[in-house]
Amino acid sequence: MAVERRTDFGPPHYEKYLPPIIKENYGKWKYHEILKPGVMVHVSESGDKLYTVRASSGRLLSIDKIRIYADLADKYCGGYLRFTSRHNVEFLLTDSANIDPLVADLQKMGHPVGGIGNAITSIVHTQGWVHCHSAATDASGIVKAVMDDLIEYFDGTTKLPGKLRIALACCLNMCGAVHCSDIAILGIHRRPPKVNHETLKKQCEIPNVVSACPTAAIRPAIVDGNQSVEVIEENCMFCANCYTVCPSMPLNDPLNDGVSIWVGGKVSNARTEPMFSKLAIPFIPNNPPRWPEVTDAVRKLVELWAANAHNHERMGEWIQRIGWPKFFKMADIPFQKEHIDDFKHAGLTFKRSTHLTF
Amino acid sequence: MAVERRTDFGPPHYEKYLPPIIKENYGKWKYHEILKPGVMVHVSESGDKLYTVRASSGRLLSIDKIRIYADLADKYCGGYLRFTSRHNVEFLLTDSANIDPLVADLQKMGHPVGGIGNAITSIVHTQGWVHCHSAATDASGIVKAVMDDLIEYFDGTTKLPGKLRIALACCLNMCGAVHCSDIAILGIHRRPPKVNHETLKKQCEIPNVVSACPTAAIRPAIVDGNQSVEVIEENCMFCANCYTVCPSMPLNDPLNDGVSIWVGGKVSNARTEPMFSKLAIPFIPNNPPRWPEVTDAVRKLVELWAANAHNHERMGEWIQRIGWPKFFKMADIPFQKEHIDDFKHAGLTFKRSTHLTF
Amino acid sequence: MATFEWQDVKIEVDEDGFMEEPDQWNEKVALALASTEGVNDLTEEHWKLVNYLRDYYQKYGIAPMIRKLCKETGFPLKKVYELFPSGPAKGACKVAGLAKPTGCV
Amino acid sequence: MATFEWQDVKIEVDEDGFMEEPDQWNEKVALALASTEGVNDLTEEHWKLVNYLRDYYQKYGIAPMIRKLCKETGFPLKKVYELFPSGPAKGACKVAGLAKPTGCV
Amino acid sequence: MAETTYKTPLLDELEKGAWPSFVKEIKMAAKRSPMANDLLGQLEQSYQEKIGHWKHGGIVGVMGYGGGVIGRYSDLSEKYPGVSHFHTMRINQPAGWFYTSEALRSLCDVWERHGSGLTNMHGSTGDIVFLGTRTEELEPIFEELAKLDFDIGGSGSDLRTPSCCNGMARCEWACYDTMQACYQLTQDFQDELHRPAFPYKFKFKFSGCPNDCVASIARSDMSFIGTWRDDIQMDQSEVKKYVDGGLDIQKDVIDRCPGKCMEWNGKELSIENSFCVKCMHCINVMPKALRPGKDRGCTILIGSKAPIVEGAQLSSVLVPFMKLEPPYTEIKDLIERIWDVWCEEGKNRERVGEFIQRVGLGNFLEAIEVEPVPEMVAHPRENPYVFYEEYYEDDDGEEEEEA
Amino acid sequence: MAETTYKTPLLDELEKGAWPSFVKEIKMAAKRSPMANDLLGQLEQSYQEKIGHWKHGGIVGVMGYGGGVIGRYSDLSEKYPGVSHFHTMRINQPAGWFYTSEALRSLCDVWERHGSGLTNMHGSTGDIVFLGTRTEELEPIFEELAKLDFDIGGSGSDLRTPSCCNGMARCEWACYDTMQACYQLTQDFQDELHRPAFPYKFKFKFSGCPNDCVASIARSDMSFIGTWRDDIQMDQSEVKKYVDGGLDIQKDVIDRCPGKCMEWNGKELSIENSFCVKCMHCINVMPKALRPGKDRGCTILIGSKAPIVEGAQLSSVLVPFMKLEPPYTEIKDLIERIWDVWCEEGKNRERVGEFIQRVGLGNFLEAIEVEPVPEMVAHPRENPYVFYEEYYEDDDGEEEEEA
Ligand code: SRM
Ligand code: SRM
Ligand code: SRM
Ligand code: SRM
Ligand code: SF4
Ligand code: SF4
Ligand code: SF4
Ligand code: SF4
Ligand code: SF4
Ligand code: SF4
Ligand code: SF4
Ligand code: SF4
Repeated sequence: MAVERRTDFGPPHYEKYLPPIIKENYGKWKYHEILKPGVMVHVSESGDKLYTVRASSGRLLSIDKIRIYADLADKYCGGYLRFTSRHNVEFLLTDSANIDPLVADLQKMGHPVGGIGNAITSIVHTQGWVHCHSAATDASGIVKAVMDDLIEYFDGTTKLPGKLRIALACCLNMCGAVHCSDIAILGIHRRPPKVNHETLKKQCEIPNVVSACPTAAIRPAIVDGNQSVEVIEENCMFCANCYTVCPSMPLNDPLNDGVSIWVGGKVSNARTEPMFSKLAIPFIPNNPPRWPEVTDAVRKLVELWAANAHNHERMGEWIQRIGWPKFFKMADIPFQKEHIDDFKHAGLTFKRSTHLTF
Repeated sequence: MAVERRTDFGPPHYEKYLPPIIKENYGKWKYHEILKPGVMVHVSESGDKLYTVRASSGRLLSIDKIRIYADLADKYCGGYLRFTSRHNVEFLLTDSANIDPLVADLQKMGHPVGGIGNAITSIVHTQGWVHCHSAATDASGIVKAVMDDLIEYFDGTTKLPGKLRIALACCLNMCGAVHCSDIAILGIHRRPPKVNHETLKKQCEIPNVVSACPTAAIRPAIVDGNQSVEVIEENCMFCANCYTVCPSMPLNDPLNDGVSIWVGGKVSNARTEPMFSKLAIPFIPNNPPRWPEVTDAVRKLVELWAANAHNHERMGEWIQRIGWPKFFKMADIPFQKEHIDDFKHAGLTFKRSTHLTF
Repeated sequence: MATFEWQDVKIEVDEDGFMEEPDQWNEKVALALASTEGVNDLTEEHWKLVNYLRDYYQKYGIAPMIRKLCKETGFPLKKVYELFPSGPAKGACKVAGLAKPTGCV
Repeated sequence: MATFEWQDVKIEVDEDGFMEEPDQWNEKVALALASTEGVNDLTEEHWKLVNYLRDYYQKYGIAPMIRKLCKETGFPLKKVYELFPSGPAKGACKVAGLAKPTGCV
Repeated sequence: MAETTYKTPLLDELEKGAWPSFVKEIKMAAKRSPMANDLLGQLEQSYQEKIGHWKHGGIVGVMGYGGGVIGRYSDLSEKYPGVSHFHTMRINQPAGWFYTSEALRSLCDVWERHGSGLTNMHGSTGDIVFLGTRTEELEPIFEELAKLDFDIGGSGSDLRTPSCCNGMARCEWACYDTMQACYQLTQDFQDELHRPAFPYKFKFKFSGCPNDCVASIARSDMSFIGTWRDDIQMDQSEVKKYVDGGLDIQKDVIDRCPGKCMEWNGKELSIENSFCVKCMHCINVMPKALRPGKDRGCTILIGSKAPIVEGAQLSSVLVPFMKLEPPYTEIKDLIERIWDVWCEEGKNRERVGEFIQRVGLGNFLEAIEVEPVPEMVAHPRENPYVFYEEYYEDDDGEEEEEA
Repeated sequence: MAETTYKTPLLDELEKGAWPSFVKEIKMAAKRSPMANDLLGQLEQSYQEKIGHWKHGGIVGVMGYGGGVIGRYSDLSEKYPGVSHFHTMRINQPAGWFYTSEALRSLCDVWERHGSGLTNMHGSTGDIVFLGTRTEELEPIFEELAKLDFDIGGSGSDLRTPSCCNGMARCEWACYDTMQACYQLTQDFQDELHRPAFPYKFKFKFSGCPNDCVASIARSDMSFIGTWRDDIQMDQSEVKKYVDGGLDIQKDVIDRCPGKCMEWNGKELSIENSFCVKCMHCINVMPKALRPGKDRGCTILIGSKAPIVEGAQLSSVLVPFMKLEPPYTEIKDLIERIWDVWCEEGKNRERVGEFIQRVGLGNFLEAIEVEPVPEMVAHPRENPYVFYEEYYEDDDGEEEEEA
């Protein structure tokens, strides 16, 4: 019998959580200014000023830490705070005198303040080995290692020509925005699924398994008397979508999993239209706990862009301006077969003009 | 038994046909200037000058006319002439005094001089009802009607902002460059093939017929005891490729054949990369002998472009600058379902940003 | 893998309570599994749903999409949740002895 | 459609001389058709080609691509043109009683 | 509960450095929670072995709902019993991710009682993610959350938890009320959110302007992006101040304008607004001087998604401009028509963007009763493969409707 | 020969107007040729009925060749016996379409003796098209043409008649000798041209510079487009003259430069050549002032074609820069490698561009032994569906070559 209880009431109304200054000036903000790294002020038509202090949260938070945030909010801003679409925490102040003490407290407890304006903000990322069955790499570990290395660009120590957004997804499902990021780190498998023919029929819906494969590498088959599937290995590009629908087709593999690096995506409509990220480095092996090859590669890309881009020029816009051949040369990345698209619309990525530089 | 005779000797060597001034200045031309409509001079590093007079040939030429050309060439330029990649005839003069008389002779015999520089030159076209089994419309007739109407843009009477290239193909095989023309006129069928089941197996190779269909609308079938094929009519988009490989699947149909108009293609790499033409007017019925709806539509497009384009701006570059929504509004063409791509790469033609004007 | 016992039924189930050996399904097993879903009795309506699921699965090798299930059984989705409070995927499919769904139902 | 007669052979052919009723093909017909291609005698080599074409056509419903034909018969293309001066498509296929090729051979 | 103290030399490396350490967080939670402690152990093993230790899938939930909980079991449950069950609950965040300290504390209290004490603030879709609990805790958690007015979010083939930028709450550029729209549509579609009945997941994301701060164009099946139809509001004296302050207005603003519609004569900025594509760039650079126009609304786009199966997509324009205001009737009607068509014709695990590519945008528009407009395409078709839908029959010469 | 005089009211309409009239041409020929006369009759009927009257296909030719003649039969041969056979012959034009009056006359004489007297000067591929003759005339025509040194062109699945722009003969921008290259490769591949043995047609077109006056990038399986690697040659005084003469150099040249690499300081033009994409625009506008650099060669592109079957394609970069000079060994080797792979693996009626898309450009490059370079792509892949070709096996940990 269905338990009779309250359902479908939805999320709490946001108004309950808005500080008075926001309620009063809702929809009446006039402009904003960045005061210093991680600190900005929004000025209302009424003249009211709302100060925001943004700090990295790290995203994976214990309740202990959340309670500390709550305490800070109580101490400095009437208990009001929010999180951003990129997992930073923001304290909403009305008294500018509280800014510096709050920043100091945050920094002391290891939560750097920054990420506003032309900066590198937190990495949007996913679960990795912490929670997901699909992960070809860890998420939190790489993010931590990369951001430790790039902290100067988050906290404003080193200036940048524009915004640079990094994202990480631990598998091709891309639970995040890696397909449209200035720099994307993507976990990848590199060997075909190992089919467990004994359990497959019991655990999986064969027609769904077959249709899950983007490259039609799977067909139904009887193996050792079991209804199962077979994988045409040369058609498999290791996307793991078969595994998503069928536990009997695992791809995780410590020897062959790793990450690839992508560049030049963006989401905003500012200046250029949104763009997908493109493959820069096809493969780097997993090297926990600090993935030094990955942090190196990312830093090099950041530095290259920072040194060469015009003002407000995102990674992809810069590369568009100089052209991919120059990018590969400057980044000292060998151009390989893997860089050339060979999926459905591949032909549309070929260079169909003589517009070349030498 | 094989007849023993001379084969595989290839085309005659071009040198035989080059006027002395060209032989002497081969590869040494320095610059050119357009002297007046249809007349230009090329100046060599040596100071030599080669005058070119270009006239429309009409392409479909009787030997009588060719002999007249030969006579003119003898009369004015030592017997040297050439044809261009767009079917115009060019007389190659060294004596500038001969230009005007030659132009006068050409004009008198109904071969207008022009097509050089920012002009509309001859229409690249195909066979139509004059020679091809596939034709959904005639070629020469429309070309004649359209160029009669646009003559002012060929002979220099009316100036244009840039080059404008028109092409016509009488069926989707596109024996020409209609897929990359500023304005393209394309013959189209609009009903599925009528399969002749009795002859099909005898005349056609069924596997080839099936694989000829771009939209997989054809499958093998036994019809009235005959090995044949069946057409899934809602998957057929009337391309006639089945007919190309199989006489038993005719599509020609006086009631439903006609033409479509395409705009904005280009071939040169000047400024922008080469572009495909895009659908502007999905269908105009065949209306011989002068296809007035087609000539009207083409003229309107030419005038619209001429009135609005910047210098050196090709049709497609102009539309790119103003955007397709404005183009449809200005051209007063209703935007319809047919304009939206639905073939393989369709998704890539959708507007994937908020870059819109209102 | 765990063993699940209910009355005289004894079957192997996974962590989610889905059968490890769907071949062993029978009506008694269905009753047994239902008990884990807060359903103590399988009414005619329950069976209609269960049988539809089994038939469909046997025919197509997959579970039907929800929309189809509702249409073909005539039960609105609300009703399905009344019959199996944990829903068609977790509840009804489990009782029907289907493979654990991965998206559709 | 026209009627083509040679010795006691009498068949219907199209303008290009291809058989209208390929079912009626036999070795005599092949000889008859060969005569129209400037081939007066069908040698063993001619037959090798003709038979290969027929077998392939019967098996796959299409004529083989030239490259394949050369590879499988061992004849270089030059040789094929020696045997059938008007070439594999117009000459050999016609003699072999195949449908008129539209591209491949 | 007996608790092992794991040696975690690899993870310990990740306590170092300037960035907040998730390892520290787990360790903090582990002090109190054996689940968090065993997570630490298992994770260290993953770091040693370079492979995850979670089993495939898991299907658990709360009564009456078909989604919102991701089942997860360890494949080393004997060794790490604390994570034998380690389900996540997705809690529908308040629009804009605003909280009071009190609200946060009460959420923490629930999670302390019934879970690992670990969270994600927030998940990629926007939910509060409660990371790690046992099947038997799900109902109690839900009960306690309900008291706090927090409901569960989406998972599976349902409407996923919508999210939005902070919009009018703290941004001068919001062209419609993102938080209200997000809240209201979430409320109105509770059934679709909790009871999966779609062919696959469906996401809404709301951004107040083309900067798209919730990445809606890349990550939601339906993207609502604020925009305006009239002229950019300008304060010439503020423009002047930016220039005087050192802004290279020609190079950094005008030359970068995709509409190529700005001019600076040394004193005044002029904009040919009919060519402005509302990209936000000039406004972004000079927030004190320029503002979006006053006739505001949103562009609705459809279909973005991650790569699997047919390749990643960005959303594409469906409605070039619409006012997005209470009671949201027009938009709700449109959404329902879309769902009807997609649910009826969509294949299992086919996102709406893939569905549209398969059936053709033209056919899709016809089915949802939206007129085609050129704003929907980057350009008209280039191939001549047109499915003309009517032709004349020989016999009667009358036009027949086909297909 | 008994000859009907047809009433052609519709066609007569097309004798009017300023453009040369093909009807007049046919009528002129009809005075002498019953074939041309019957063409007139049949064409008038087509105009009346709005449908062509040619039968499908036809397969005729000259001995020893498999291509070069398009067979054509009327479906009204009783009514118009003159066009019962109406085959076209494709005659390989001289490179650059240069003729002497004498050469033209002798061609006309052959065609007067054996055909309709109608031609196309020229066909779209570039051939001299002899329009309309009978099967029995083919051999005699070929024999007479041979005496004049004119050979037959391509048709069917062979190398099609190559064509080229007039290049160095009359153009200051030719970056390599198009006519020589065209002539030489045509000669060297006579066998491939006359004896179809490819999966489908294959076309070469040669343009001397990126203006591409033979549309090679759109219409040839292999496009040879001249370009240069060093700096554009400039004559500053001539630039000045253009400007003084009224050229708006900023708006019409600099702002339109796709490399965004030009600057005009009021006196001098400067070009940052490392960003110049060799588009020709500035040179086109100021031919007296600017010229391509001195280190010249060509870009080789592959794969363009009309829409059928997989959709139209423009050619794509295969070799960013190559000197194209006698003895053309390097390019001939490359062509042969391409043909080998395509002939071996290509499907029936699969153009090389479609073939490359099917097997993947990366695999194709490997097969033809060409190194991938970033110039070949507009951008690297966006989807993560990478066919990594090696992986480690569990047991031995050694890298294995797959696929
Ligand atoms: C004679 C011819 C080549 C041949 O060997 O036959 C030729 C000759 C010249 N072309 Fe061309 N082009 C010729 C077909 C083409 C084509 C091919 C076509 O139209 O099918 C193109 C590509 C068209 C396209 O993009 O769709 C072509 C794109 C150009 C361009 C680039 C125009 C642009 O802005 O896109 C130039 C440069 C210019 O005119 O500024 C050019 C420039 C020239 C120059 C000025 C080159 C020179 O210095 O001699 C020649 C005379 C110009 C003129 O006609 O205005 N030629 N030219 C062809 C004459 C065709 C005709 O009878 O009208
Ligand atoms: C938790 C979360 C990642 C995170 O750490 O933040 C997540 C985690 C999973 N996602 Fe996701 N997705 C999450 C946001 C996304 C997003 C981003 C977004 O919503 O903005 C995307 C890309 C956008 C999109 O929808 O396309 C995303 C695209 C996928 C896909 C690919 C779907 C596709 O159409 O290509 C899958 C595969 C599937 O659905 O079978 C997937 C599947 C999964 C599963 C359920 C794994 C699976 O194969 O069944 C993951 C469960 C992990 C675990 O055990 O905790 N997840 N997933 C995110 C949800 C948190 C939240 O509710 O706030
Ligand atoms: C707080 C937040 C919205 C929220 O509701 O959570 C936000 C807030 C603001 N964004 Fe954003 N953006 C936020 C995520 C985004 C995203 C989404 C993302 O990164 O996943 C984007 C799209 C990124 C992309 O294109 O890949 C985004 C693209 C922008 C842009 C366009 C930047 C560009 O040049 O492409 C601007 C304009 C600017 O900064 O000049 C902008 C501007 C702003 C302003 C200045 C708007 C305002 O007046 O308040 C806010 C502070 C700026 C800052 O952080 O520099 N915001 N902004 C998000 C903060 C994320 C964080 O913690 O770092
Ligand atoms: C005569 C000519 C048109 C003209 O009036 O100029 C022509 C005429 C025919 N073409 Fe073509 N094509 C002609 C140049 C072209 C071109 C243009 C070019 O070569 O630059 C193209 C587009 C470029 C290309 O190759 O893709 C072209 C693309 C086609 C196609 C489509 C091929 C494709 O891959 O999509 C077909 C269909 C086929 O091959 O089965 C075709 C087929 C045909 C056939 C043989 C009809 C058929 O279905 O078998 C036509 C014979 C007409 C007749 O009875 O006279 N023709 N054909 C051109 C050859 C004259 C010459 O040799 O100079
Ligand atoms: S990206 Fe892949 S591995 Fe990571 S959370 Fe999403 S589904 Fe799991
Ligand atoms: S991993 Fe992807 S490509 Fe490989 S078989 Fe599975 S679904 Fe297909
Ligand atoms: S375009 Fe079509 S109809 Fe016209 S000549 Fe070519 S194949 Fe024939
Ligand atoms: S006309 Fe084209 S789409 Fe229609 S059946 Fe024939 S090949 Fe297929
Ligand atoms: S999307 Fe626009 S309105 Fe929303 S926060 Fe970002 S800049 Fe402000
Ligand atoms: S919003 Fe963008 S397009 Fe519009 S004027 Fe400003 S920079 Fe130009
Ligand atoms: S392609 Fe270049 S070299 Fe050849 S004629 Fe045209 S402009 Fe001159
Ligand atoms: S050739 Fe083109 S890209 Fe190069 S400088 Fe001139 S206009 Fe610019």
